[in-house]
Amino acid sequence: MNTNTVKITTNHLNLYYGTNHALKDVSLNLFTNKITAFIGPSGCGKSTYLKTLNRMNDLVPSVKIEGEVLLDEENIYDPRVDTTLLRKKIGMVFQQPNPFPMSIYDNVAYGPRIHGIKNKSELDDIVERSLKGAALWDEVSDRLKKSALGLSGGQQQRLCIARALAVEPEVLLMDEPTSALDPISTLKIEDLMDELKEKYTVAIVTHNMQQATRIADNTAFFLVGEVVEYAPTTELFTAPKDKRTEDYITGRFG
Amino acid sequence: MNTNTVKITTNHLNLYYGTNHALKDVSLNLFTNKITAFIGPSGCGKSTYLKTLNRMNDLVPSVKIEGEVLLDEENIYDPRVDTTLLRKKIGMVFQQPNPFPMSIYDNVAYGPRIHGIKNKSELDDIVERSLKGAALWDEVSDRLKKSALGLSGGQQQRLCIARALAVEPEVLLMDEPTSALDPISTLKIEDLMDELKEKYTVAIVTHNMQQATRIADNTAFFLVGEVVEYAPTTELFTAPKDKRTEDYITGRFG
Amino acid sequence: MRPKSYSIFGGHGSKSGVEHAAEVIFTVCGFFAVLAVASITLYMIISGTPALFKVGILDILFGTIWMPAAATPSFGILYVILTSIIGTALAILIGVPIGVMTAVFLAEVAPERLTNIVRPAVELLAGIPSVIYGLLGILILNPLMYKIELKIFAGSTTHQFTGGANLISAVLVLALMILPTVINISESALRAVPQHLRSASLALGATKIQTIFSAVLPAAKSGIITAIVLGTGRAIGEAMAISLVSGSSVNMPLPFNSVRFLTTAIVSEMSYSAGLHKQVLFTIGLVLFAFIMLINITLNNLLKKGEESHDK
Amino acid sequence: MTNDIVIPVQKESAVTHSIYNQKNRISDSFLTFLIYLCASISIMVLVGIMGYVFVRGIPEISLEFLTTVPSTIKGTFGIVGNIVNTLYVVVITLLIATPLGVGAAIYLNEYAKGGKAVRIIEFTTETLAGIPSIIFGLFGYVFFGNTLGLGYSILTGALTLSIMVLPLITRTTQEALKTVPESYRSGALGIGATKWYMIRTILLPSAMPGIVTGIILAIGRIVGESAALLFTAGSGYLLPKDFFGKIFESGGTLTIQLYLCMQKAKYGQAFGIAVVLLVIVLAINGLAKFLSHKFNTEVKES
Amino acid sequence: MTTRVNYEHELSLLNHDIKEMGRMVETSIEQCFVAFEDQDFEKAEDIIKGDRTINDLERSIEARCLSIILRQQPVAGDLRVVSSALKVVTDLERIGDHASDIAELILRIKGEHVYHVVRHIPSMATAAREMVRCSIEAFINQDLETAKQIEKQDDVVDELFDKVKNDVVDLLKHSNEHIDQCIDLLMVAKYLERIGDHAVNVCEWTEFSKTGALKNVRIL
Amino acid sequence: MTTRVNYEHELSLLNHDIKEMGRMVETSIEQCFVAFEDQDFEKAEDIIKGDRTINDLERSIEARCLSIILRQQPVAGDLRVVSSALKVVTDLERIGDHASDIAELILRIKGEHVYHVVRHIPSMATAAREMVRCSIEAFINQDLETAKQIEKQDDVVDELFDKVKNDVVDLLKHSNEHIDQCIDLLMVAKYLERIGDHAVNVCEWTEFSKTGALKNVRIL
Amino acid sequence: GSKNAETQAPDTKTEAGTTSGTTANETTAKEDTATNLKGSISMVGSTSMEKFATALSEVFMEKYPSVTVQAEFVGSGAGIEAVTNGSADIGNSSRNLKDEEKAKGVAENIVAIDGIAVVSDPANTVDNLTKDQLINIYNGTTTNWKELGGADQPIVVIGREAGSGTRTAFEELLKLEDACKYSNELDSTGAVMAKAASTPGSIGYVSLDVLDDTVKTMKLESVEPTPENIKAGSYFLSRPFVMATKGEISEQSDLVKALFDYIYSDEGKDLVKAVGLIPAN
Ligand SMILES: Nc1ncnc2c1ncn2[C@@H]1O[C@H](COP(=O)(O)OP(=O)(O)OP(=O)(O)O)[C@@H](O)[C@H]1O
Ligand SMILES: Nc1ncnc2c1ncn2[C@@H]1O[C@H](COP(=O)(O)OP(=O)(O)OP(=O)(O)O)[C@@H](O)[C@H]1O
Ligand SMILES: [Mg+2]
Ligand SMILES: [Mg+2]
Ligand SMILES: O=P([O-])([O-])[O-]
Repeated sequence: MNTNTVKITTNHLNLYYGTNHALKDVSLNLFTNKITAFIGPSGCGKSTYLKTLNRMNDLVPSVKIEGEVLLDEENIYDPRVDTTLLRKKIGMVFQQPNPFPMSIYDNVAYGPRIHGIKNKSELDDIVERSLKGAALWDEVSDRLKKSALGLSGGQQQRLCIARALAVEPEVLLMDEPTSALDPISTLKIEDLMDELKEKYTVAIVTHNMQQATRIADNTAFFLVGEVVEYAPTTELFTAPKDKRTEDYITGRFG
Repeated sequence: MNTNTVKITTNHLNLYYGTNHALKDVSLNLFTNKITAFIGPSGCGKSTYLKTLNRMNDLVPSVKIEGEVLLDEENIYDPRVDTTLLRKKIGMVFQQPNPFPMSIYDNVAYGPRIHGIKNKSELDDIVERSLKGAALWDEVSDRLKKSALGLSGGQQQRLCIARALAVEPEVLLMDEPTSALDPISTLKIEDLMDELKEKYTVAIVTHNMQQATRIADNTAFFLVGEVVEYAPTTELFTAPKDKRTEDYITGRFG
Repeated sequence: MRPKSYSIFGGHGSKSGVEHAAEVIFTVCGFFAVLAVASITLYMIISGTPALFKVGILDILFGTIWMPAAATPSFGILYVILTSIIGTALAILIGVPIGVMTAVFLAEVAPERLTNIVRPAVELLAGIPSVIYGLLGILILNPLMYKIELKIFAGSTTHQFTGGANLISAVLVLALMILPTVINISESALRAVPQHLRSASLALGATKIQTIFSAVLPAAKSGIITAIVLGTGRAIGEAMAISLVSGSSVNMPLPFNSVRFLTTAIVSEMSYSAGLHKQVLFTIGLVLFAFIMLINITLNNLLKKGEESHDK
Repeated sequence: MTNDIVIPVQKESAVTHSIYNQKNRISDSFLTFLIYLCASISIMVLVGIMGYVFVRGIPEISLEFLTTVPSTIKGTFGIVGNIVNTLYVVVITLLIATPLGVGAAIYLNEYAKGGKAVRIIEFTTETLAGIPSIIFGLFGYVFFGNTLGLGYSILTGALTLSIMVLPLITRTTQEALKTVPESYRSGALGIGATKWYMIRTILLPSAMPGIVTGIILAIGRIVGESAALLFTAGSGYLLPKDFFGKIFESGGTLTIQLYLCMQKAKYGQAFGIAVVLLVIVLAINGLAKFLSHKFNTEVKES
Repeated sequence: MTTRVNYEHELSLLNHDIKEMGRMVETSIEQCFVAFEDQDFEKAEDIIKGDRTINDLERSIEARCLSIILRQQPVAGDLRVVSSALKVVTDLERIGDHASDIAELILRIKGEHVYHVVRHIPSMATAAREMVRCSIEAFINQDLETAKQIEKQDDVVDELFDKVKNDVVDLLKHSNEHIDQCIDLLMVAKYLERIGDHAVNVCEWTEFSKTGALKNVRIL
Repeated sequence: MTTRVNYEHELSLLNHDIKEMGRMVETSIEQCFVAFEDQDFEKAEDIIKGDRTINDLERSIEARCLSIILRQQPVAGDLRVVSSALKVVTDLERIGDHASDIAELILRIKGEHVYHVVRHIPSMATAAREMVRCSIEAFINQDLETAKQIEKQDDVVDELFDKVKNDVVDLLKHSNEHIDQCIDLLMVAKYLERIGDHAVNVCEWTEFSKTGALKNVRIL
Repeated sequence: GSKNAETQAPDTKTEAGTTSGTTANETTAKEDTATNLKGSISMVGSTSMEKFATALSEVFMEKYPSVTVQAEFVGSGAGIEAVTNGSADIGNSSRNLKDEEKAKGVAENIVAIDGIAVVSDPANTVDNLTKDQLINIYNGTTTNWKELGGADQPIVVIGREAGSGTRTAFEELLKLEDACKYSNELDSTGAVMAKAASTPGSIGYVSLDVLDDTVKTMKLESVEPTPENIKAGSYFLSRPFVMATKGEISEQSDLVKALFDYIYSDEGKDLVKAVGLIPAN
């Protein structure tokens, strides 16, 4: 396992959507400054797992969660937890680039403003820093006041990453962040993720196995709600221990 | 060049959308029973080129076309050409699976009905044959009267292929036919295309270069409306002659 | 090469007769709306302009005295115009915030079960004839207003008592009447805001309320503006409901004055008028028409601009 | 979830920014209050209106009320004539406006090649939608009533209303056509269908829910209309003696009769009619829901 | 379960080609000594010609491997199979080369009987041929056990080489007559020893193909 | 122009490693003869130890190549570079082996002066070393011209080997004293000849890396 | 119009306003035509005449089942215009025709006399007004009932809209043209009734025939507005009900002629009385 210190631990996590047992006894560690990839066939619970990490699943009415998720050793499902703070610490980027229909600047400043930063020059600073962090500054610095919807798909996705960075998270969750993008934009985002892991702990769901091999330090393979195998990426993709993993990654499994 | 007899020839084709010169002096041959792939960055004119082959571009108001396109040595832009007959000969499958909101059966029978086939048992025959040709018969034979929209993405795409086959085309044009599909369905369709080329001449636009290497006999690389290079696929992907081709296929070019 | 089964050269090589007929028929249908608007405009101008010149543009538009049937008639409609503007504006000012907030409630806050009960009710109310609102205005609002009027103006000698038929009543009826429209359209605009924007906002650590006001409402802006446009249209164009509750006297649009709107001016006198009086009523129609066009065009432009700035 | 794990309290200070720190935001509470306030105002008012109308209206409704026409001599009152008139107006209006509106939508969406023509048509359609009904009333009165000499008649009213509901049908149909994925068109044309065949077999069936919605909205508008009808269709309340002849005679719809009752201060009768109207609108809404649901499931299941 | 018809087909073709190449190499070695013993110089010439086919097959297997890598992006087991095939053919080709080299030498030694003096060459030849056969089989079947045994067998071949060398030294000590032939024989022995080494390499690639590790060092 | 920072970085590391391996191999050969001439047996031991490092480097380059194939799906030039690297390291490693073999023999021949009798070994050593150096350089720089020349140079080495063999035969004819040493020397020459062959292979891979063809046969 | 008069009705010599009796000749003619007359008559106009007009059409249609009488109540002005431009057969007007209207060839057929009643809300304690008091109320001089001996309550002055026959007659009779200060200008008789009934302190004027006990009817100069008093001339607010035709009655279609015949018959006069009006002449 490509380890470091543990950032997030899930212990015996079970999740039910009504009667649908969507996550089955998932125990995993995410490591600081590593990229962890989640792969698996459609509907196997990858997104669900990702969402349990910043409690976005709270919004689903029928959901029931058992087990614990520790962030820096604090249980995020403790009733005392302020989900606002939690989500500030654990940012999320989605499959479809989803910038708000506002200017580029306002998109990035959205988070900081929510968290009470009003000062103009401070905001300017954050916006610039975040856009640079998302490798987008050079492309948009001269049109910060233009609508974010005018950006290309790849730029929009990087904007969403910048927006997540602006609240200074510690963990970045990404649910298939490049599946809506063309190959060139995808490569750009992959390069970016590699840079991001210097500062953040990154978890990414991807359908593109090559992508997992390219960027992830560790990879977990999910199958109908279970973690079949969790190993350093190279190991998982070269010498998987489980037959099902091998079948899946070699495309022999549907 | 992986050749055979020439099925479609384009000679010095130029196409303008208003003042936008979208295809620049494109001269290519498509060969019978071969798969020809078109690759190139977004907006380079791949789809436009494909659409000139069955005159789907006629529907765009501002379009102007120069040069000739020969199908079996007949110029398809001749004023005497019946586009209905032309499109019967040159079928098309699109990026997004687009089954009509009718039953599976009606979807496949749509084309034959247009072309005047009313006889029930004849239609039954065609539907079965086409669905088999698209490797879908086994999966849907017991629910032909169910809505086509209930099928999975991959099945829908194969249905669209069956629908195209039902009019007994000679050429099959496919515009990014797997870009909306998951990896498993994609592999199925690729296998299918390999079978199809036994009977049809196939042209495919794809963003996925691995896909081109997997299935195409010849590949053409487009750049801003021009054909930069047209060569047997393996050659193009291993020893491209043009620096721009190499930059593009190695992902060094955006 | 396999033998050529058939050539692509068709017998005719051009479209069939049915194709042509279909195209022609649809084109004619398409231009029917143009024809209708053109003829309405034409009729309004033909019927409305003569009086404008006979009486004098300034005298009509800026005159304050409306005595169309007098021996020396006077056709000033300034108060009527002002009433329409102020009345509509007030109705919008009251109705829109309440309506939008209600829409927010229904789309974002309310439990689904409550929404499922309330939304059909709102839809129903959007569909009921406006005269019913007028009916309620007369029966409930006017007596109430009169009580207030009596209190406020007790002992006043200058105030003409209206029996509650005043600007406020009209404004309230209008505000109430546009409520369902505003709620309906705003709600669907809010529902049309893609879920992922909410997720995005929540994932940045925004609370639900912050999400609604900082992300969802701005994203639904154009829909809400449409709601306002349609609401404004309905308010300014409404005639029957308020003709009975506003008192229908031509007066300065002060809260407790009995007032006449552009629409009510036409409705109430059209039947009885003759000659120049009638022509002036058409002029009022023309003014109303111009108003509507102006509002439509400016709001449309505003909307389009907003959209464009997002598109590119 | 398992909360049996006791998290030591001192940890909160140990970790720089602990996530255990729930707090309430005042602005949030205020805005929540505002939302609830506005919602309760409108819900109460709206529910109040309906309740009031029903409470006052239902006692008015009787067999006589529903099956007779008013008689001054007998001093009785009934609305059957108005119901029949309403039907006449609705049917005739739809017969005129639906083909025109749907045709216009098809032209705009499928034939028009962009550019000025479309912009003009769309602009005029929007304008038409924004014109207040009183203006339609004036226009119908002058043009159909006087210029064409149709006088106060159901036909005048229906023609006027046809223009009025035209944008509604055009727009909803157009929206429905727009939502028909482009891929259906290219799919059909791509296998050699002609345009008209494609419209007939793919577009119209797919757009049917939208068209039906448009028609139902139009019915709602017609049923509720008063200003545009007062000067055009008139206020006749007699039952037709001659099926086609009635078209040229005046006929007041329910809403017109309601307005007239209001004017005459016959509030009881007015509320009775209001209840009937509410029921009709309710039925129309229900029908719309049912049909669009049916179409939707049909499209999905078929 | 998807089939990936094409992919499976290409993989099986690859397997088949390697088997074929192995078979050819093995035959070459065998024929070498048959030719020598029977003094069948035509057969020796055939072997030399056969090496060209083996070389061609090497190229075609390499081409197939690269094509699979290019087209199919193999991972896990598939990637190991393909990449070990890419490497193993070098060894097989080299074995083929050595067989051909031996054949050439045999042509030179033709008619001479020194061979009978150097006693250990036949057993060395048999051992080497056996190693090749087994190693290819082990590779195809990913049979680690066999592979391990073969590695041990190499020591036997090495020992035999030393013996041959001693034989030759002895021979030279006693006569100056057959110096050329002796040296050639020594070379034959050297080639056989190298063939053994290459067979060991094949076994190493078997380990890699199965486990992703070479001599217990993880490579993939 | 996208950078694909990571990918470029990995490719450059690969290049660097190959260069390094080439340098080490070259040094090995050079040191062999320095050790021999200076009779510096420690140096010879070092060379034998150094071979282990070279072997390790081979493994690490192979691992890097496979990792690039696995992660980056190289095509065109990149794929050729990676796959030729995968192949070329085998030759480099073998050259290293041979150098180490030579060093071992040198340890055995230690103190003897037969070496001076066999006149052509030094020039052979120089030629072989030069071939290795140039071929690696050509490979790194994808310099087809140089590669072609080296292939010609191999003939020189082969000729020299024949001369060495004749020298040895002559020597043996004249005395029975130094049979062992002679045979060892012959082996040294054989190794040098093989080193030349491997250098030629490196050149062939240079051709492939540049053009995708091996001896004008298109492989990729 | 009366398009479907199939048979030529026998000539009637009756002139509008000249004959009041029914001749034997006419009776037979009517019986004759009763079975044959077919078609429709359209009348448009005064809202004050609604009660009379609907009653008339009801009775007439009962008598001639194949005839339809349609009546629109949109106001006197619109009625006169409709008859002028031919879109109606009869224009109802609750005032005398103006000279310029007559000049366009419209004949003024007075069918009944109506009184204008002044009404107030039922709770009003004032029940009698003098002509001057009435004038002062309407020109805005008097604004509170207490000045007239009633409760301390502001007067809500309700009137009709400009162009109304009732308003024209009322203002003419009181010489109040252009001098009224209305706080409500409502567009129908019924609306005035309703408003007056529901607004404390209101005052309004309506046609005599619509009076009921939802409102308080004012005596003017201590005279009650009854048909008798109007006939006697002691109640000063009265005006004619006119059914205008384009051209004289003799020029009209048989249907219209039959209608006027009926109005001027005894039966018709009884009807006029029954709806609370005074037969013309
Ligand atoms: N909001 C929800 N309510 C009910 N069931 C849900 C919900 N979201 C997901 N599920 C179910 O939970 C299971 C896991 O879903 P999840 O979205 O996590 O899969 P996934 O691995 O992300 O798939 P994909 O690759 O298609 O995104 C599925 O069976 C799905 O149907
Ligand atoms: N209907 C159209 N009208 C005007 N311009 C068009 C139209 N369709 C395409 N274009 C323009 O023609 C050029 C080529 O477009 P085309 O769709 O053929 O690109 P493509 O290679 O298929 O790209 P993609 O990979 O994004 O599908 C682009 O510049 C595009 O903007
Ligand atoms: Mg998912
Ligand atoms: Mg395209
Ligand atoms: O309706 P009027 O009788 O007042 O004209």
